[in-house]
Amino acid sequence: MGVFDYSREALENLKIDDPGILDRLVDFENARAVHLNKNRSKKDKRISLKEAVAEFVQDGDVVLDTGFGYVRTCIQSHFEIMRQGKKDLQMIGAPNTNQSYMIVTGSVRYSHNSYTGAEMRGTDRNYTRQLKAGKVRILSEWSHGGIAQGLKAAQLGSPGLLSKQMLGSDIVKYNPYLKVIQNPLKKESDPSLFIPALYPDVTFIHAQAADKYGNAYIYGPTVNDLAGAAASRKVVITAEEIVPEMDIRCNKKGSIIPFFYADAVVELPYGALPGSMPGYYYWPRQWWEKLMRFSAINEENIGKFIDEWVFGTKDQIEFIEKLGGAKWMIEARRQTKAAEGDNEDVDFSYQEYTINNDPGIFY
Amino acid sequence: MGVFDYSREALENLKIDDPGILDRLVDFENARAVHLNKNRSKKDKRISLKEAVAEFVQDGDVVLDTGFGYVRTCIQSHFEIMRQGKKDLQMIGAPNTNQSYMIVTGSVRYSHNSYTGAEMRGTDRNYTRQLKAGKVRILSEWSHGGIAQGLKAAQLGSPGLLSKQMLGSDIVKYNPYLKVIQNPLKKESDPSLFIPALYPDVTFIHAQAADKYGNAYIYGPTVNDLAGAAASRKVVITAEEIVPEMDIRCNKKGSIIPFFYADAVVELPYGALPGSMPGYYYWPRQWWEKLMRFSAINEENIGKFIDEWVFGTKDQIEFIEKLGGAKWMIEARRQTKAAEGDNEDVDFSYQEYTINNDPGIFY
Amino acid sequence: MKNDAPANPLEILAYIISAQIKDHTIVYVGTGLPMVAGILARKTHAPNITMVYESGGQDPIQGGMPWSVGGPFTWRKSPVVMEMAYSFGQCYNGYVDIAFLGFAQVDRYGNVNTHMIGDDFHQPKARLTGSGGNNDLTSLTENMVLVGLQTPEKFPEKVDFITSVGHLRGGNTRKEAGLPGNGPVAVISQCGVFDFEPKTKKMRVKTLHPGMTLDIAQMCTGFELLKPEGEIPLTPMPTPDIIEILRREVDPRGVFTSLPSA
Amino acid sequence: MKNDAPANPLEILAYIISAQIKDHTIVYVGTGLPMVAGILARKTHAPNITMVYESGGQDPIQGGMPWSVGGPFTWRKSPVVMEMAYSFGQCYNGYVDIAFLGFAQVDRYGNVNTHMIGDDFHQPKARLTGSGGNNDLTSLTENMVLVGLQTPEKFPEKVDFITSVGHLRGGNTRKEAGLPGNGPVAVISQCGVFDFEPKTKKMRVKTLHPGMTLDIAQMCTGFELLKPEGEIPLTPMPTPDIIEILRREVDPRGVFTSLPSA
Repeated sequence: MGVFDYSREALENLKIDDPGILDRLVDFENARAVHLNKNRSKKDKRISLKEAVAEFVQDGDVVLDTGFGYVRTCIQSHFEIMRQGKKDLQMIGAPNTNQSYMIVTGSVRYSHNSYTGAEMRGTDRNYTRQLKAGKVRILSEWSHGGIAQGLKAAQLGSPGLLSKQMLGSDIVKYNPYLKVIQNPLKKESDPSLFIPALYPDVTFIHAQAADKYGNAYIYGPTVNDLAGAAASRKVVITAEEIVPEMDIRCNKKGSIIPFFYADAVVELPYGALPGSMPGYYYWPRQWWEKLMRFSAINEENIGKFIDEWVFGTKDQIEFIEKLGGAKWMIEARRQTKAAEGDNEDVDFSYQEYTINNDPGIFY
Repeated sequence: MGVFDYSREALENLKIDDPGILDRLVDFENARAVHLNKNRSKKDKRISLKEAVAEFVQDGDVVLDTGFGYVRTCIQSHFEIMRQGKKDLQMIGAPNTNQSYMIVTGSVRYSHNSYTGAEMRGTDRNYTRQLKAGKVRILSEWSHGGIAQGLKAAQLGSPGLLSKQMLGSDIVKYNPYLKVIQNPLKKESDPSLFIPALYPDVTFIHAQAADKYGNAYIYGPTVNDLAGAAASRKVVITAEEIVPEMDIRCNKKGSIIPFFYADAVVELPYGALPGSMPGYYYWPRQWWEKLMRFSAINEENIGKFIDEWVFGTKDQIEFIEKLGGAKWMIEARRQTKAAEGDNEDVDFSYQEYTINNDPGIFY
Repeated sequence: MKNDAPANPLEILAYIISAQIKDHTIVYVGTGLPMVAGILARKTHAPNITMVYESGGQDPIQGGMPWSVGGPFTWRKSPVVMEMAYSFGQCYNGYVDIAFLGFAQVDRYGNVNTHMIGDDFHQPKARLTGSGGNNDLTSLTENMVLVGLQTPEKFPEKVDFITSVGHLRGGNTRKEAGLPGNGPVAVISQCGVFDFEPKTKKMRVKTLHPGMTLDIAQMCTGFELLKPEGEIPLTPMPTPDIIEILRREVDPRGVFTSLPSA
Repeated sequence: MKNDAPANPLEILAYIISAQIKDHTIVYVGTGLPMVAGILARKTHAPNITMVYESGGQDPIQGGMPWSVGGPFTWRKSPVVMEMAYSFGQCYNGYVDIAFLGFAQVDRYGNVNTHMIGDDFHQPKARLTGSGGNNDLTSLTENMVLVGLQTPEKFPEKVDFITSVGHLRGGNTRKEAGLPGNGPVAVISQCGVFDFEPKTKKMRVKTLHPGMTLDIAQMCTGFELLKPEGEIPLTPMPTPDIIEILRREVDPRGVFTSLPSA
C-alpha cells in the first residue's frame, strides 16, 4: 500500500513496480525520528574515511551528491564507497552525476536524475550504456532547481513547496514525486508544481575546514549543501583541514554547517580530487577529458579506468601520486589561487586530452 | 472581484470589506514586473535619508520591518518616514512591531501582525489603545515563522509553501492569506498550511557596510532580511559605513545583499538607534523601558514622546546628542564589543527606568 | 543577596525548569527564566546541552544574560547564526528536543494564548504580543514546556484566542490537525508541575511544590485538574549547592531570580 | 591566429549572441559561447551588464574563460555566491533579463530537449545530460535565447522529450501551463536568427546569415519555418573592430572561438 500517493503516470512511464523504493527520500516522519535520536553531544567525532563509509553507508541508501560538478565534490568518499563494495545506492544526481562509474561496480543502482555528463567535456556515454543494460534505473527526473527547492523545503521545515519549474515538461511525467496543483490563493487557473521536501539518507560534504565536533566551513559555491546537511538522516563531514572550534567561531564567517548535524568528521586533505577545491587546488582537467572521451566509451575502458583510479589507489595520497605528486600539488594550488583572483599572472592553457592525444599528465 | 481567493472566514473575522487592500503583499506578477523594470546599472546610488524616504515610500505602501526587535532595525528610517508625514502604510510586524508609535501619527494604519511589544520590557499598551480606537486595522495575523517562510518562498522563486506552523490555531482564522490543504503526496489525511510568497512594497535594511552600488554586508542575525531584500519591490540600503566595492568583494564574506536589489544607498551611521547595531553600538535600554513603561500608557505621554524623540530631532546626530553624545557613543561601543565577546571585563548593569525612577540617562 | 538565604520562588522556578532539561539535548531557550534555567542545567546535571535561539544564534559562547532573543549574548561567537526561517525549521526537522515558553493563558489541553484578553478581537480588554515565535515552537518542537503564573484567569477552561495549539481538543486532535511532535509535556507554575494525561490529554497534577495542596492548586485553576493515581509527590527542591551555583555563577546580579522589591 | 583573418563561423556566432544582450541588463550565462558573447557585449555595446551563473556566482570580477559553471571564474571575488535554489529564484523574481542555453533538439515552438534521442526512455538511442538548469532557466527567465547547430534532426517537428517548455503547443499554451516570462525569444544557429510569430508562437525566420538562403535554412529544419513579411534581412555581421576585440581581449587563446582542426 504505502502512505505516499505517487503519480501513477510517472510510475508507469518509469516502470516502477515497487513504489516503496521511493519512500525514503520523502519520508519526513522517519527523518525527523532519526534526527531526534542523534547523539547531540559535542564530542570528538573524528574517524577515518574507511570507518565513516563502513559505518554510515548502508546498501540501498539514498545518497545526495554534493558540491557542483567538479567543484568541492566528495569524490574521494565516492571512491571509498566503491572500494568497500557498497551496493544498490540511490544517487541524487543533482547538481551533477558525473559519477556514473559508480554504476559499473554496482554501488549505484538507482538514479534521481538531474544532470549527467561533464559540461564542456561531453556527454557521458557510460551512463547511456548502463541505462540500456538495465544496470541503473531512473527513479525520478528533475531539474537542478527542482532538487534544490526540494532540499530547501526540508531545511525550511516545510512539507513541500510550489514551483513554477518543470511545469508542462516531460520531466513531470517521469517523476513520481511531483504533482501539478492549483495555486490555492488564486481564483483563476494557475497551475503550480508541488515539490515535496527531500530527505536523503546519507550525505558526504567536503568542507574547507571543520572542527572535531563537525562545525564545517564552506567557501565558494555552497550549492545545495547547507540544505542537504539539514535534511539528510546521516551527515559525514570530510574536510581539507581540522581547525580548532574557536577558529570556526572567530574566523570562518559565512557558510557554516552546525556540528549537531554531523555524525562523523573525517580529516581528508585533497578529498575533492579529481575535482577542484576552492582555495586549495585546481582540477586536473585531462583526467575528466580522458574519462569522458576515452574511458566512458565502452565497458572495457571504463573497467580499466576504475581499476586504475579507484581500486588501484587506496586513498587520496596514492591518487595524488598518480596525478603527478608534489609537482601536481604545487601547480594545482597555484592555478586555483590565480583563478580565484589572487594572481593574474598565470597561464591556464594546458595539454588537452583528446582521443588522439594523451599527454599523460594531469595539470 | 480580485484575482486572489482569500479566506472568507478571515475576511469576516477581520471585518475587511475591501479585500483589494490585501493584494499587493501577494501580487507576484506585479512584483516581478517592478523588478524587471529596475535599472540594473551599477551606478552610484547614494542619496540622503530624506531623499530616500521621499522618493521610495509612497502612502499606502506595504513596509517590511527588518532586523530583530532592537537589533539592527532601521528605526532612524522609520523616524524619517514619520517626519515626512507618510500615511496609511501597511507594516509587516515581524519579527517585531515595537514601532506602534508610527500608528499615532497616522504613518502606519494597517498591520500584518506577528509580535507587538518589547520583550522583557512589557507589552505595548499603546498598540491596544490604537487598536481599540480604530487607528490601526489588523489585516492578517501571523507567527514569526510563518512570515519568515512566506518571505523565503519568495526568495526561492516559489508561489508559496506548505507549513506545519499555525495549523489548528486561531491565527489561521485571522489571516486571509492562509489555506489549509491536504499534503498532495500523502494518501491519508495530512493537513498542511499553504503560505503564499510575500512581496512587500518597500524594505529599508540597515547594514553594517555597503558599497555605493548597494552591495550590503550584514553581520549578526540576518533574520528575514536576505529574503525580504529579494522579495521587496523597492529596497533602500542604509549603512553604518560606505566602503569600497573591493572591500565587500574581498573582506565581507557571509551575508551580502547584491547591489541589483538596491534602489538607493544611504550612508547612515547610527541608523539603528535607539536599537543596537552588532559590532557598533549597544542599545540604550532605558529608552525602551521609558517607552513601554511610561510613554506608551496614554495618549498624552506617547504624544510627548514622539514630539521629543521623532519630531524633536532632525536626524540621528541630534538623537545621539539627546542620548548623551560622545559619552553615550563610547559607552555603547564598549558594551556591544564586550557583549559580543571581545572583552569580558565590562559591567552591564545600569540604572533601570521604572515608573518611579527616571535615571535621566540612556546608558 | 546573602548566599545562605533560602531559595526564593523565582530561584525555585528556575531550578524546576532546569530539571526538565536532559543532558545531551538541544534546547530552544527564550529570555528570562528559561535562559537562567538552561545555564543552570548546563552547570549542574546537563553539561552537554546545546542552546539555540529564535533570532538564529546557535550554541553561543556563554556570556551575560540576554535582554532580548536577538541580543549579542544569544549569538556570541556562534559558528552559525541562522536566518529565522531556518531557525524554526530546526524544530520541524527534529533538531530541537525541548523548548520553553511563557503564556498569558493556557487551557486544560495546553493551548496557549498570547494574543488578547477578552472576547472581541477588535475591542479586546488587552491586546498582547501576538504569536512571535510561540506558535512556531509549540507547533513544531518535540517537547514543549510552558512556564507561568497560575491563576483561574490565566488557566481558563477555554483560552480567549488559541495562539498556539497544545493538545487542541484533547485525544488525538493535535495530530489530526496536522501537527508533529508531542506538544506540551509539562506546565510549570508557582503551584506545581503539571503534565497531560496520555489518553485524554487533559492537564494533570504531576507534582506539587512544598507547601502547596491540591485544593490551592485547584483554586488557582479555571478548570478541573486531573489527579494522578495515589499520593501526589512533592516537586524536588534545589539543594543548597545548586542554589549557590545559581547565585554565584548563573545570575550573580539577580537580574532574573531576585524578587522585585515592593 | 592572424588578427586580420575574416571572422570564422564561431566568431560570428559569438557576435550574434552578444548582439542579443542589451546594456543595463542582468544576463544568465552558461559556459562556452554564451560566456564569450557576454564578455564581448560588455567590451562593446553593453558595458553595464551584470553576469550571473547557475552555481551561484553573481557579478564576478572578469577573469579567464570558465570550463564549468561552478569554476572559480564564475564567482571570482563575487560579493555573494548564492545557493543554487536562490540562484534560480532570481529568474522567477524578475532579476534576470535574458539567458542563453544550448539544446540537443528544439521544435517549432521552442521546446527544448536535452534528455534523450529516441522514442524509448528506457532504451534511448542516446541518453543526454538531462535538464541540469535548462528547464529552470527556460521556465522562469523573462527572455530565453537558444543557441545551437541547425539540422533536421536537431530541429524536429516534435522533440523526443520536452526537457524545457518553450511555447509548448503554441498560442497561449505556455502561460496556460502556469509558466511566467516570454519564453524563448530567439534561436540562433549557423543559418540565421529565428523568432516566434507572436500569435501562433511558431518559429519564424528573422534574419539569415550572409550566404544563407531560406531554402538552405528550410533544408536544415524538420518543420516548416514561418517567413516574415517582405524581404528577409541579413543578420548584421561583426565589424573588424569587434572581431579584433574578440580575438585580443575576450578569447585570446581561441578556446571557444577557433574552429577545431581536423
